[in-house]
Amino acid sequence: MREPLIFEQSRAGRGALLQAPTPVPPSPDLPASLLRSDVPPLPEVSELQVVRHFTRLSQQNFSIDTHFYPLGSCTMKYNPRACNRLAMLPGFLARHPLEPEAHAQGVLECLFELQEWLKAVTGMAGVSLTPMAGAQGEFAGVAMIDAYHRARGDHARRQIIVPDAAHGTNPATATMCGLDVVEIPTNAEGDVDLDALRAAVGPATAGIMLTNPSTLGVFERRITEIAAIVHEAGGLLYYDGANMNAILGQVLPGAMGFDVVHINLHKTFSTPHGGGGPGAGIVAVNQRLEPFLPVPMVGQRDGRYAWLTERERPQSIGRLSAFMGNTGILLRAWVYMRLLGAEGMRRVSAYAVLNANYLLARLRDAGFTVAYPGRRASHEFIISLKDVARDTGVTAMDFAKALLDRGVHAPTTYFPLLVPECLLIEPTETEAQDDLDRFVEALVEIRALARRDAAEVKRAPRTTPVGRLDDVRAAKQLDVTWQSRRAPAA
Amino acid sequence: MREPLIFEQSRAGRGALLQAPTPVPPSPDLPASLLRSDVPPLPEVSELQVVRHFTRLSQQNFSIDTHFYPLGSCTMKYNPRACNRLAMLPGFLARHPLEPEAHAQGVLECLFELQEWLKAVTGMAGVSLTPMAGAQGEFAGVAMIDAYHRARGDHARRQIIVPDAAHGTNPATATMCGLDVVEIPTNAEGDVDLDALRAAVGPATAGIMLTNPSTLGVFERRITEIAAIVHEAGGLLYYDGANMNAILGQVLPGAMGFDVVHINLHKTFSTPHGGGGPGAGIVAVNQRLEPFLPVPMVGQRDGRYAWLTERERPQSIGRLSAFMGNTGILLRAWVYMRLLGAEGMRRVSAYAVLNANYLLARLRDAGFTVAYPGRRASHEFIISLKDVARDTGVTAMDFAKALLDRGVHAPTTYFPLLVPECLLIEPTETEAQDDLDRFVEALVEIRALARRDAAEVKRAPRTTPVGRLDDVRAAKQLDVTWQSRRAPAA
Amino acid sequence: MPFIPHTDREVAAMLATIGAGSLDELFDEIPPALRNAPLTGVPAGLNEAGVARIMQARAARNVPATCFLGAGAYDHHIPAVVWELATRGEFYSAYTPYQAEASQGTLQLIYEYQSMMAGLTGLDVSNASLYDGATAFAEACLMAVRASRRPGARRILVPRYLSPAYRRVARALLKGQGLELTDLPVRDGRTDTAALESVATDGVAAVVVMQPNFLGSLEPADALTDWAQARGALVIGACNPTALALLKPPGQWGTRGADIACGEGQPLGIPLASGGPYFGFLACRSALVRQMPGRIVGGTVDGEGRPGFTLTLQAREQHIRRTKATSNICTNQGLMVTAATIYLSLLGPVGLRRVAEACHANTRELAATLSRCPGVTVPFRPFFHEAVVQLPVPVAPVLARLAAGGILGGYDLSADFPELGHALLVCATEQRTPEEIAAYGTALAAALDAPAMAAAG
Amino acid sequence: MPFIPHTDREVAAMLATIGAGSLDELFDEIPPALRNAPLTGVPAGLNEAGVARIMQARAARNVPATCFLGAGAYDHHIPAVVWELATRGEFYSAYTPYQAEASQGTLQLIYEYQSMMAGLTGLDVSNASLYDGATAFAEACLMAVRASRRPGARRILVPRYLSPAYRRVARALLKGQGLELTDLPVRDGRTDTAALESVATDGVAAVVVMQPNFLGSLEPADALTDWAQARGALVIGACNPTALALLKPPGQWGTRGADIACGEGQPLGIPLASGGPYFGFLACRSALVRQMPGRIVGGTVDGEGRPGFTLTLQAREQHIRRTKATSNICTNQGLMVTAATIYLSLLGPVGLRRVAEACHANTRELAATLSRCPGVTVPFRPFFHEAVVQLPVPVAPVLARLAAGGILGGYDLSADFPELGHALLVCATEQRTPEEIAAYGTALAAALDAPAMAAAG
Ligand SMILES: Cc1ncc(COP(=O)(O)O)c(C=O)c1O
Ligand SMILES: Cc1ncc(COP(=O)(O)O)c(C=O)c1O
Repeated sequence: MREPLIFEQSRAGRGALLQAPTPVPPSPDLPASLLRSDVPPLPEVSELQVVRHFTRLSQQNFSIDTHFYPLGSCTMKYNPRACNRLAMLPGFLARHPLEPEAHAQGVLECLFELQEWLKAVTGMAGVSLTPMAGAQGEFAGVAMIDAYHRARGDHARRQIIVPDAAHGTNPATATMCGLDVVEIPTNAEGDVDLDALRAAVGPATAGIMLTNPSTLGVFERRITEIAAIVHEAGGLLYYDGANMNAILGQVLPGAMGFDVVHINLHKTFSTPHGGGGPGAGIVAVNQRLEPFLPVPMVGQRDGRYAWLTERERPQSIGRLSAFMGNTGILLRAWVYMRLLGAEGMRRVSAYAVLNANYLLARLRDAGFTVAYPGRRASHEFIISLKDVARDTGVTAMDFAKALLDRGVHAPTTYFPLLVPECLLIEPTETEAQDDLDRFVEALVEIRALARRDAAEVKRAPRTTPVGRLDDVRAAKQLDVTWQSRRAPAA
Repeated sequence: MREPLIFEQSRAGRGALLQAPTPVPPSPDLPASLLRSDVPPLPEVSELQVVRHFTRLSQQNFSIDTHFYPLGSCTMKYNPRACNRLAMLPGFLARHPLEPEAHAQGVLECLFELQEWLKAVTGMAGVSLTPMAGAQGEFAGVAMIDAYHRARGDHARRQIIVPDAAHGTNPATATMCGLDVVEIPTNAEGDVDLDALRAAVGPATAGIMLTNPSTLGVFERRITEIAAIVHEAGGLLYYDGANMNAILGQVLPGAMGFDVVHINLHKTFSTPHGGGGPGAGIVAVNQRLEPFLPVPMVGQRDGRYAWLTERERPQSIGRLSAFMGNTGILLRAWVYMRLLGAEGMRRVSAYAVLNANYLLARLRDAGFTVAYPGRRASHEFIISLKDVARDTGVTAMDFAKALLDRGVHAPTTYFPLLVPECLLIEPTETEAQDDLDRFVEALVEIRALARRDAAEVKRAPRTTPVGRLDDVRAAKQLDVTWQSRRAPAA
Repeated sequence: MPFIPHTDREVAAMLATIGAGSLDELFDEIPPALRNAPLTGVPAGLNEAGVARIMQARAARNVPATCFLGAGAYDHHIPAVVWELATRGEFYSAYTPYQAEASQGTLQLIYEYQSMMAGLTGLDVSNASLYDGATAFAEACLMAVRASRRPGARRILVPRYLSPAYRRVARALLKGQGLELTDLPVRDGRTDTAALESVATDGVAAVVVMQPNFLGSLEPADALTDWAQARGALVIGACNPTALALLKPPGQWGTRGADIACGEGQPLGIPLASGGPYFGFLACRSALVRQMPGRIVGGTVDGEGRPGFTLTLQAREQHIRRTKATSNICTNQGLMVTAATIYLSLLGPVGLRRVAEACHANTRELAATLSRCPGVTVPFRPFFHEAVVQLPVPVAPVLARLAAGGILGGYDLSADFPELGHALLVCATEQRTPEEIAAYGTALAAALDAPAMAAAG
Repeated sequence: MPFIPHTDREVAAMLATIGAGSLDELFDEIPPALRNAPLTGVPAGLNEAGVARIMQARAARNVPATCFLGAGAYDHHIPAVVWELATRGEFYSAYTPYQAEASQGTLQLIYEYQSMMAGLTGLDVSNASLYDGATAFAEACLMAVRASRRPGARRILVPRYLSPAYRRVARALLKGQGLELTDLPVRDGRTDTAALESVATDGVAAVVVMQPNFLGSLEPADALTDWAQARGALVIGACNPTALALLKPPGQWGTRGADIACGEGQPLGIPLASGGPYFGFLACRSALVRQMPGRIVGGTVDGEGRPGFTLTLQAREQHIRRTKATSNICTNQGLMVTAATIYLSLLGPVGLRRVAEACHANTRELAATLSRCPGVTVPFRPFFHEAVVQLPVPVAPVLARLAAGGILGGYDLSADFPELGHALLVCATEQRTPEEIAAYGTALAAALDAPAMAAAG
């Protein structure tokens, strides 16, 4: 049953007015010219209607709490409810961000400890927690690299090297920082092409953005050599830690030669993704970049925890958020890390990698084409459906939709862009063998159906609230507000 | 998709051990003869499996938060989330029931105020909050009536009069109290047959149990006469307040002549029903019965709130629960009453009655047979589908199941027992006109389908996780535990 | 209007459909003389923000103290998952699952609960809950009387150290049907098997074994069970559910096992919450299932053979059997059962056993700590997670001093069991830390050192 | 193992399938020299009960005080419904809705959110959120530069009383692309329209109007909009969303309305929570939609013509457009948008307006109360729900004294705006009671009476 828009349920004069304060007389202070004359088009509904509407809407989602969700590069693993519960204790929620430090010691202690733990986990010298997602962490990283060169008077370094397999946020970030992107290719085994890298570096090189394991799901084996090439050319290395779940507690980005790292806490550290966020993209750096970390950070002063701001850190690249980034997400990560401890963190990567390699082996044995067959999977891996697509016309996207009908969220499709008809599959460590086996069965079944009756696969999904949606129409006949439906914009 | 039993997901050695304390060495104090030697058959599952399992199970329920639920006699109205949120503040949850009174003043204040408000709402002199559901409130009421007669040395009064339309808990309660039930009939207009009542009362009469409006959905108009008859015979009147939503703030049970009342807080006062409970069945009495109220109650002593126990109330019928009944449910009712206030309570009944009469009018206009056509509906009313059943073979139960497919929970079916093929319909005040209209349309549509294709109606429900279940088999081939499936009991 | 969706326009239209002139007119069958409900003393409505402010203040009034108090309600860790899931609207705001097809979530959950409780107690079947442990105990007694093969048997033999709350509630609930409780002989804090010979068993329907008993002591359950069954009585085990992961369950007591088990479900993920809502559990052998009060869920199939769940054996219940029902219970404690089922799923057999073992270890540690205070003794062993502590002075003032210092020191036994002297019942669940236990020891020593305290101010 | 479901047996079977001898072997492509991660300083794992104990203690450390502090984050009532629903697992644990058919819940919700924000700001389209108000402001500036018809225009004119946080964040984010912020002239706590003539507008891509501005003062938005647009600049409105229910929205400013609106979403049901997560909103006229950063949800239909929702105009985004994307943003603040959409649905137009009016009335009351203290003045009016209060003495020690007495007295303006003297920014939302406001008055008087205080102790 279609859930009507909340606006369709609205009736003038209806409301949930228990949520509003008692009315006050109009203020003589406010001249009419400053006041709003129309009624903003918010819905007027009862509290029950609100509850029912959003409860029903929620039921239309796939989510970790309801489905296996092997979405590659996204690390969709269990979000412990304790993290949510404890971060939302009334004593945390009621705190104003600008309350005096003396009042905020409990929160500051958590943040300080989190900084320390993240140093250990990255093998770095300094951490700033403020970036609000991976992309902002990337921004901070590249801005620090830029600031570093400038601080040394080296103004020629305007290029960021990015492998072709990189996540879109990497090149987009370089642009935001005002730097130019130089793309280098990946070789047939999934590693960076070292000759191309050697050719690319030079006096204009500000740095390179890498993720390791890469978005191809394999570990960049010659990382030490890469680091040497870039460093020798005077550039710095930025580590996109979105794939940290593969190496947590096994190898330190610092040891690989990186100068700056961001980590998506909303991936590896299991804070929730909330249908699109919020996340936290903390940054960690080695000594070289330490002075440039974004503020605020948390330090200790006179035996108390204290904010470190522009005053204490004059070379900082500055502030990336109005207050201290996504504090509540940081608290969730604190809880998660404290629950796991060092041993638990090592287990995360060990079992994430076990699950990925198991799934890879089973799919390979079932006759699927693995993108990098000679390689170990990291925490994720790629299969290519180009043979099936060629033989039957059933594409990776068709497989994705058919999986939905089998109660599994689709893997990432068509990313990374270099593998045709690809599915990037990341099971994560929190899924049980049974669920992995069911996933294999589902893919095998869909393939069999594709060979038998391709059209039937293309009719998927059928069990979701709507069938396959017309994306082209969505972009062409833009319908992005309820108002526009009622009175189409001129 | 069927959700497997949690036991089917279990694997030996799996677990959510973050929830357990660290293991301790075996105690030398405990002799082996006292210890358990087998492993109890609890599931061994991961935390994610628990979350996913129970989240998925929850989605298989109809509920107020997802569906219109016009279940007569059950008052399924909106359960404000503020009630839940505030009753579950950590500061309330962490309190031991036996903590010293000095520590419990916040809770005691709420309970004391609730007692006072319930006196006002019932028109009674005393209130005890301890009964844990309607049936226990009934028990308390009848036990007090019994205690009253005994206290006066009147040991002959062993009969409780109950109208044939009464809820099953009424006669069952009389039995639990060791009293005998005398059933009296209802007349064609839905009122108690006064002649039968006159014939029934006498020196053996302990009292009468009535609900007004009755379970037939009509107000007992000659209630004052009934009270006089029973009182003159030396009996007392017990009011089953399950239908309080019809008269809240309009008429006081005390004014009608009742001596004792219970109220289902989980109906009228909107505390949730939780898939079967918990509830609260508070009792209110007039002066006559006041000494007999169950303990504990809350009083004031030396400017502080204090528990009143057997010590202060030696004539009490005693304790009905280990501590103070369902305290958390009482706090929810406190919040609800405080939000509504006196005016809000009057609105509850006014709009509950409006919705019922509107639905009645619309269904009557649509040609459905109303059980008591000459009467106003109270907060609920009955339609009889006996004509449709006779003409098409489609029964009230078939209608009930077909409604499920239309996104509406079924009304109460086959209760009260005296109206054939009946649906007892209670919309409550929190539903909007639109939803009532949709319900009418659904019934009309089902009736049309019944006339066209009765078999199709009988195939309902089809959109629920399972189709119509075999109740007979459930009772004959008893399968009440997972263990019994694996190794059927001898 | 709060919680009422009607607009003025809709009200007018609805009244027109009804043919009534006003809302008031809808009440015209109520005799006018009765239509007056002043609701004196009920305050005016207050918005949610205002009510929240009051409740937050009341919840915070007197911060809860460190809890060494048990006596029927226990301070266990409750995993965050439990209530995050149990309060999902689809569980929280559903009714009793009468429409099975629209209630498979609740029904399957109850089936799983029944399986878990049957497994924990070592019996065949469990119902879907009763109000609390005390009422479950009373219902177990009534059930035993109905099931007894002795016609007219109305006597129940109970341990002297039965929970006083169970005893009081049973008294109130059983009086009407003329049931009578008689105490068994005691020695050393538990039932004295040596003295059983002298106990009269005529008219006895059942013998109750409480394991652990109210003092926390472990009863000779095997011997008692065999003794009772040899005399034609049924055996009711009243149990702590946490202990069932560690101790021999009722279904395994003696040669044939107990017939019925009951108890308080609160330890299984239910917050202390000033005493409720909790839930009572009740399990029995399959032969007795038709005497069981309360709801029972059974597995069955739909028309296409798909498995599903439904309420079953409803012919025992009040809405069908009326005066002959096994109980008057209707609404039970469903949401608490939801929480307990989630709790048990999270803990599993290993986790629950660890909880039981940690409680026991902590209470041993506590007993050892407290008995180091001058004049303090711990008379009875073995115990599970509560122990009697005898003080050299009356208990009440000591408890008051401890409470003032932020410690709930335990339950004063002297009113219920004067024969035990200055006796205090203490409990240390898995939640108590070594530091808290040590602090209690220090505080008790100080509280007992009354003259010194008085001198100090 | 915590959160890991594998049994030993399963691990063995899985390794056998892989053909690996151990978990360690799965890392054999990592150069051995690198495989060493001591994680020094990371503590050992702790069970949930233990972690809960620590967090409860930290949450309780220093009970939050009565809040008269705003400065970009506001203490509003949050209905219980908001977070009970927003934290439902299906919202909480879902990813970005890339698979539209499996994400209709989130997608429809965002569509409703976009409709509400477009409606509130009086503009045509809204995105699905940015990180916070400050980053939304920076993105609005970048967007204006991209959309500007002036080639190479990289200057943004901003009010002097722009939020200092917005200014700092914009500086950090815009530096790389060479954008520059220039202050507009001020008078009486707001932009001075009379002095605009002298402002150079060459190379200006946009003019920012902050309504209310950081001091809480109301800006001459109509005049500024007309002035800017007459000079070929785009107009960016930086707004408080609560105020939008009461004040003229950006889309209605001046003759043609502002082009872009942005702001901090926190007031819409998001807890203060020490500063985040909050969310930034961004809306614009439809002509600019292709320059908009962030996700946008659009309506469409499926193969059978049934309406549904999907992410649209993704060609603007980093995963498609890479170096040419409108922003690098990917993860946004989805869950906060969920909460805000529920909040706005509950409040509705009437409720939100009442909140705005009550805030305004309370702040007027507060200003009146505080200005009764000797030497205290309130220089600027009209204001919305924050006001500048000038003290006769330096602000910091006064705030410290108030804080010690449980009052967060406001924001010390003297560092950011030294020209205002001993100036304090105060705020009284709808949550502040008359008693609290009066108590602040009393406390301020006492705090100002420093010598007396010192004498008293
Ligand atoms: C490899 C990689 N890098 C960067 C990002 C960007 O992180 P965020 O979405 O938190 O901005 C992602 C997330 O999708 C990613 O997978
Ligand atoms: C009329 C009537 N009386 C009594 C009861 C019993 O109340 P409870 O279920 O709370 O025991 C009910 C509830 O179903 C009822 O509808």
